[in-house]
Amino acid sequence: MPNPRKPERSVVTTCAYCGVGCGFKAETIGGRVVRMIPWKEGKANHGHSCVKGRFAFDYYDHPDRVRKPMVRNRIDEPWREVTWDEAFAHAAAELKRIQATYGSGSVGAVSSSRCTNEEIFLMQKFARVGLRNNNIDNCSRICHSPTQFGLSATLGAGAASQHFDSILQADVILVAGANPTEGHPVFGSLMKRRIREGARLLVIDPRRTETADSPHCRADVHLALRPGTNVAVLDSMAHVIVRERLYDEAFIRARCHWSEFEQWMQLVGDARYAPETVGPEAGLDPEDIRRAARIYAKGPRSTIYYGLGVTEHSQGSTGVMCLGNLALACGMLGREGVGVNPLRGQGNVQGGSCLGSWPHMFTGYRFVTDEAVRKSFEADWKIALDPEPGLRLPNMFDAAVAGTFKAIYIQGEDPVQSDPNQNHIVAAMRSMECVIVQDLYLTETAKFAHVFLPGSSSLEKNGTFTNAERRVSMVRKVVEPLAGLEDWQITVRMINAMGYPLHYDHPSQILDEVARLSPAYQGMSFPLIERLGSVQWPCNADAPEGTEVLHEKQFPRGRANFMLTQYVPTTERTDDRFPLLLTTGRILSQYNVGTQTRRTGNVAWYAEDVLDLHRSDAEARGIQDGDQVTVTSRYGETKLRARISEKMNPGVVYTTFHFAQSKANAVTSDLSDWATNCPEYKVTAVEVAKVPARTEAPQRVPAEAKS
Amino acid sequence: MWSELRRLRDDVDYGTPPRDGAPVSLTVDGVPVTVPAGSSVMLAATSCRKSVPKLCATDTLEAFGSCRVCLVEIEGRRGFPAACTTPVEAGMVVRTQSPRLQELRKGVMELYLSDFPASEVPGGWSELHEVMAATGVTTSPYPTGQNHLDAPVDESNPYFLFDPAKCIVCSRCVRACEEVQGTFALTVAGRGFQSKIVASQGERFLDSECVSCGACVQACPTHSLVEKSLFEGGYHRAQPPQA
Amino acid sequence: MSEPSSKVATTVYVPRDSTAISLGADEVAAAIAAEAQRRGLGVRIVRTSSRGLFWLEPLVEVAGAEVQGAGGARLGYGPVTPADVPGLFEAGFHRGGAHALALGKVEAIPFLARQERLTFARAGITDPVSLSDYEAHGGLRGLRRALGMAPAAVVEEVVASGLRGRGGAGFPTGIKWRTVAAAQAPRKYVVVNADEGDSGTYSDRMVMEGDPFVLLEGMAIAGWATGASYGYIYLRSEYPDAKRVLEEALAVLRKTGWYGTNIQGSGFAFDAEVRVGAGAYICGEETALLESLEGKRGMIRYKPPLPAIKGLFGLPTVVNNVVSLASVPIVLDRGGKYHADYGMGRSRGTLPIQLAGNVKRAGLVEKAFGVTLRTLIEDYGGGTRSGRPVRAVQVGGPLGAYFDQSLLDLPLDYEALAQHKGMVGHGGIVVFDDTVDMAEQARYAMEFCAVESCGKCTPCRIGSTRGEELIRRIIAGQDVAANHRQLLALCDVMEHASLCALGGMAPWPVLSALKYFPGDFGLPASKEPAHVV
Amino acid sequence: MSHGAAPGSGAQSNRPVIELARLIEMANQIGDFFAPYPAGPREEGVRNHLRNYWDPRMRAALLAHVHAGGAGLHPHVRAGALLLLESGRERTAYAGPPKA
Repeated sequence: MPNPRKPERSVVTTCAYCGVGCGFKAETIGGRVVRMIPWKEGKANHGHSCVKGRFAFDYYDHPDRVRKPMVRNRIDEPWREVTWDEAFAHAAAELKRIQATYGSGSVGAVSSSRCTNEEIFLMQKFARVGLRNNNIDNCSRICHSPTQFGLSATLGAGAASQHFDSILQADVILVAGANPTEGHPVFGSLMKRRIREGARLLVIDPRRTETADSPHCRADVHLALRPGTNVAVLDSMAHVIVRERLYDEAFIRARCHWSEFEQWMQLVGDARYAPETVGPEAGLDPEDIRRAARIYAKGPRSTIYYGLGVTEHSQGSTGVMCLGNLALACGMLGREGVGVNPLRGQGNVQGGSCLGSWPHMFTGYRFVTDEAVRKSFEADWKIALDPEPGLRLPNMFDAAVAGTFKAIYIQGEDPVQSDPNQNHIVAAMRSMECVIVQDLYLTETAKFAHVFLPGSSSLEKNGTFTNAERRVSMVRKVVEPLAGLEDWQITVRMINAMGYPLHYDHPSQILDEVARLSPAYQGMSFPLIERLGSVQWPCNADAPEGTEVLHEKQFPRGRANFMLTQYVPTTERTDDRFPLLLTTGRILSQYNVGTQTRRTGNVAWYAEDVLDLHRSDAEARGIQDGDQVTVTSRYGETKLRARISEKMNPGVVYTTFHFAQSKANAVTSDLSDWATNCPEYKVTAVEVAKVPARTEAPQRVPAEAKS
Repeated sequence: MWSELRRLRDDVDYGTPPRDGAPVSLTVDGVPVTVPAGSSVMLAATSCRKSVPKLCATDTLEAFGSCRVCLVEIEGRRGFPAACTTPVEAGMVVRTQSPRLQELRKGVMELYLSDFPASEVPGGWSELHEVMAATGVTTSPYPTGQNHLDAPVDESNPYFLFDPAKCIVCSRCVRACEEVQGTFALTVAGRGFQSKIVASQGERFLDSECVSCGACVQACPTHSLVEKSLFEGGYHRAQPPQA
Repeated sequence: MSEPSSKVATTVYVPRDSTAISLGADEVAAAIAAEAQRRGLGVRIVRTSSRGLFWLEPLVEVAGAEVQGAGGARLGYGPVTPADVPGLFEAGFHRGGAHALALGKVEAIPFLARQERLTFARAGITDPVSLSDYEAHGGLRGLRRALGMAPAAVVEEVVASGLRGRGGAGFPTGIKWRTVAAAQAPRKYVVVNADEGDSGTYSDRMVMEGDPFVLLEGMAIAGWATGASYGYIYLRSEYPDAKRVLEEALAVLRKTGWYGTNIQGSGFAFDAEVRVGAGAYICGEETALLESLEGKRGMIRYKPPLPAIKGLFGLPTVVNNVVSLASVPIVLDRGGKYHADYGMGRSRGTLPIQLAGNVKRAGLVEKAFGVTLRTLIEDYGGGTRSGRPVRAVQVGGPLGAYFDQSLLDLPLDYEALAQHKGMVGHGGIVVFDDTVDMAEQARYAMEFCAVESCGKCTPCRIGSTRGEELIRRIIAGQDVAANHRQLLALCDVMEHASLCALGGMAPWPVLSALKYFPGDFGLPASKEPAHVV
Repeated sequence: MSHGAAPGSGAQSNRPVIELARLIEMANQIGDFFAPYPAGPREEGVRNHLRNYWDPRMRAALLAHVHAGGAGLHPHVRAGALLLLESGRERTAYAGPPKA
């Protein structure tokens, strides 16, 4: 083997994949990125990496990349390449026509957590100053919107209370509905380091994930609960804590409202939530629930990390509130090694929710219905703003099917593959008159698009990401954008095309605008990030260099609140037609809908979505390992290869949604979280049957539009 | 509170993890330096720009003490202790350069080069090449004997390859997989001269428990574990399955 | 001539030591029992440990009222084969009758009489697993006294005894105990290094097979003195008999309350178990031993931290050799000073020397430090077995230097031998006669290091293989001068850069062979390699 | 301040913004959460959620259904929706849960 070539240039930037936000050095030879090596001064990863960030980067100049804007009038026509100006003019004209015909609320926009903070801010500005409505949403709607709602309701801030390193001070680590070693690998390694040092581990997850059981990382208590029973189990742990008086009275009296705690104590103290009642319901040994509760309460420093396994339920927000209540009851907030921390899925999910890309909120979690806040934005933007909350993404699709929502500008998202109840989404897409998609490739959603704006990858632009520990890090341009414009420039031109004159020389000015308008971001700026390497918000006069741990002295509203978290079973029920429960998730080597990772060497590990099921469920249906099976629910059907896995419990099956052709989301239900409409990906009643070898079962999904 | 992670610098390799202890003062080559208790002599030396050659030591991993190129002399202590595994003590007087130390380092490097492909010495830019330059040793005086020069290259992983011929069995990769990543996929198999790095039970990297996090490639001081993308044409785009 | 079938009060002792067994002791014992029954004689047969006079094994001894001329002592007959048994009965050996194999009073045999057997006082005398036999010969007195003393006082007694590590390192045992006693930790351990990998050594084996209680008593004393509550005996896999006897003895001690949760009501809890190694010489080094005991690869750990502070499972651990611990009970029983009065310079007490190789009288010689090599080889050993002149002697195992005749007057003392790059080691002396090829022995030394190297550090992992290759070329006469120069440079790097004593001392036998026997390498006699310290 | 159509203006098509059954299901889910709260805060919780999180057309469609009898809606959801009409309850910046 000859000596390797030496890279010529090295640029420090941030990984665009998961919510850990690792610092990397992108190295190039001849202007092409040849390797990404972890940055030792990256405060989230300290020189570590995972397969996606470290190696799966060459999707950025994959032949599939679209490099020219394209337009077409009907989705069954071929694409027509046009200039940027023609594309913007066409898009703006269509949007104005549709607003004039169907009303200003008939159009909307969706930002992406794979884009930078600046780009997300511009997308919500596009809706508010371009479309003059609040129909703006972001993809954390379908993953961590319950976090924003649930944590704001209890603790007052919808973000992680700790920084990642804080886990090195934890004595007890509770991981609920998350598999850090697969979904947030570099943080997973930090967690495993702490567990090897002796911290105790509690895991709440229907599957025996690698986090729950792998060499040198084994859960002291693994509550492998039936999907959908999170709130019941968490309330049952609370039941043990209040009945055995394991709560931290001093903390509650000092930092919360005692009267609220008493009401909460009454609710969870009820026999309804005793482990002996909830155990059988959730398929758990009551003694395990007791043990888990005692270990968590005893601490002395217990920390909670949770993921989509908590949020993606019809009681997602309630589940998050349960975690907030537990931490408040046991005083596990405001110091190192404790806290309640969402493991945010995508690179900039936290950015997505901080920067006002919500139908009901401006940047910094402030309501659009708040007169004073709206006035501050109107003064800065010199334009009147819609005072009413807009449509959420699921509402937009429902409205489209109802014929009252006709156009959408989607940046870096692929709802046709990632959103649940795929048939419904396809129907919604078909009924719109102008779908504008800004992405790197022709995605599933692009099959229904009329305007395609070729986007830029994170290697081709400047900006910032906010990771799952509120850390804002720099994204630096390593190579020129392949299509000629950086994503933020495209959205600025879209806003101009809608008639609102807007200009920025550099994304740093956009961040300055965010700082100007949001108290939590006041001190944030590119120069500060350059100096410190990265900054955790809130960053303002009180915390000029950012904040590592939230809630040390005060909660945002002064005191925290206990919410009454009554368990309401999901209406998704198994019956003899659909006896099994399907839950969905992610795998290490593929990322989200796989748009990027499917176009890299990662397919070596995981080339197709497979259905994991327990041996007994397989044998009952004559299914062998590797057989093709149909997965049918009340909402749709798809075909997958079966894999017999010891990770599963009887009655529960699991798959991922990384590959378009597996259409996993054709099966998931349209049930969603009561507060945020976050879809209930994690619980769908299904039946699994072997595909008869002779005849291929006809796909009952309507024929695909030609791309 | 967590110096071993937070006080890592990108432009310098202290050789052993920074510690949190109380300050300890000593001198290295006559230069006074103060470092936290629990730090190694190697870290102290690097902190006052008197860095010692190293191969099995790097500051993201606990010290191992196997390569023996970092030997130093310490007043009042017999023999030649390894800088990486010797904790600092107040008032220590360390010398990192002397004819005797040069001789011993040269002896160790000659042994390494007796089992390293001579064709890879010119043009290389790995840490091993840097130590070759520091010790002035680029050839082996030993007549050709047992070696690993024809060991098969493992190209199973789509992103990096493992060329055992250039492996000096310093175990940085094994320790990175253990301490940094926590997967425990790599180990040393065999004993003595037959010691070699293997994945899982002597399987190809791709078939082993390796999760391809790249920590071992990052830790390898000889480019034995190295990104395929750094080779001309050696790395061809992976064909995605039909979308 | 057969006696009336009356009860005869004679006891016949036959060793159960594995050396004796390998020479037919079991068959001899069976033959005696059968012959006695055929003759209607109710002799009592007791299987004992070996005296350590191996050229006389199987050594049968008789004692009892009817044994003429013994005056209560034991008369020995050996080496006995099953075929000799009828003749022995004919000669009335069970009453001390004369016979070609008769040796007279065993204690009077010069090889045995001139020794100072403290640690091996009971060798060949007691039944290894009889606690009453052990107590009748001074056993458990040390532990009883220790349990009555404050732990710190017990430590100081051992310090006063001047006892040093008998495994090979020679580190003062008392100092090591002091460090462990001072360490604060939830648990502490006693680990016995019973790997005994040195060629030509068997003193550990004789203790474990012949007098297990003295080792277990020593471990309990160490536990009491340092605050350790559990012990592990890391036994080499090639000693299955020792494992059986040790586990039998452990069972006896647990049953009689000398091991367990409340030893003799003193409130002190101590127990132990045997763990078997896997055939790696390197696991005789204390840190590799601990790695192996923890289920990991036997690889050297760097120091500091010392095992006394961070040893087994990261907890404070006393790591001592079998003979070191077996010498503790007598120190507690008779006092540190009694032990220290033996020996010379800083080598206090006695050392069980093991004669092996081409020697006429192979066996265990427990002598106070200071006895010369020549006395051991010629007076005790009786020169070479082949009858040819002694040409070379390796002291201290495979990493010990080879001495020629000029150095045989050196006294057996840690410092004296170290002067000549020799070492006491575990007390093994291997004798070679004039047919030995010292160049081949030097090559073998490097090969041994290459085979047993743990593979961690470069000088030993690669150096040992290069060393063997260089010597092979020198022997074959290829570029002898150049390869010799490179060999000396290699020995220098191995000696001063290696991580442990295996790589560090493998050059000693090579350099000593080069120095004292240059001719064997085809090198001029006057070559004076400057390696003397 | 005259860039393009004024906010919220443009012809309002008369069709319901979202299918009524879906609105009822979502409203009842909100009601289920506030059910354990005592009367008063329970209704106020529903009202605040609708006010701050629902598009005005969705609120209007729900109110229209309430006025038409509100079939299928939990009683406290109907009561909560009606509170929307009392502008006095206007606490726009209200983000927290109902006070116990």
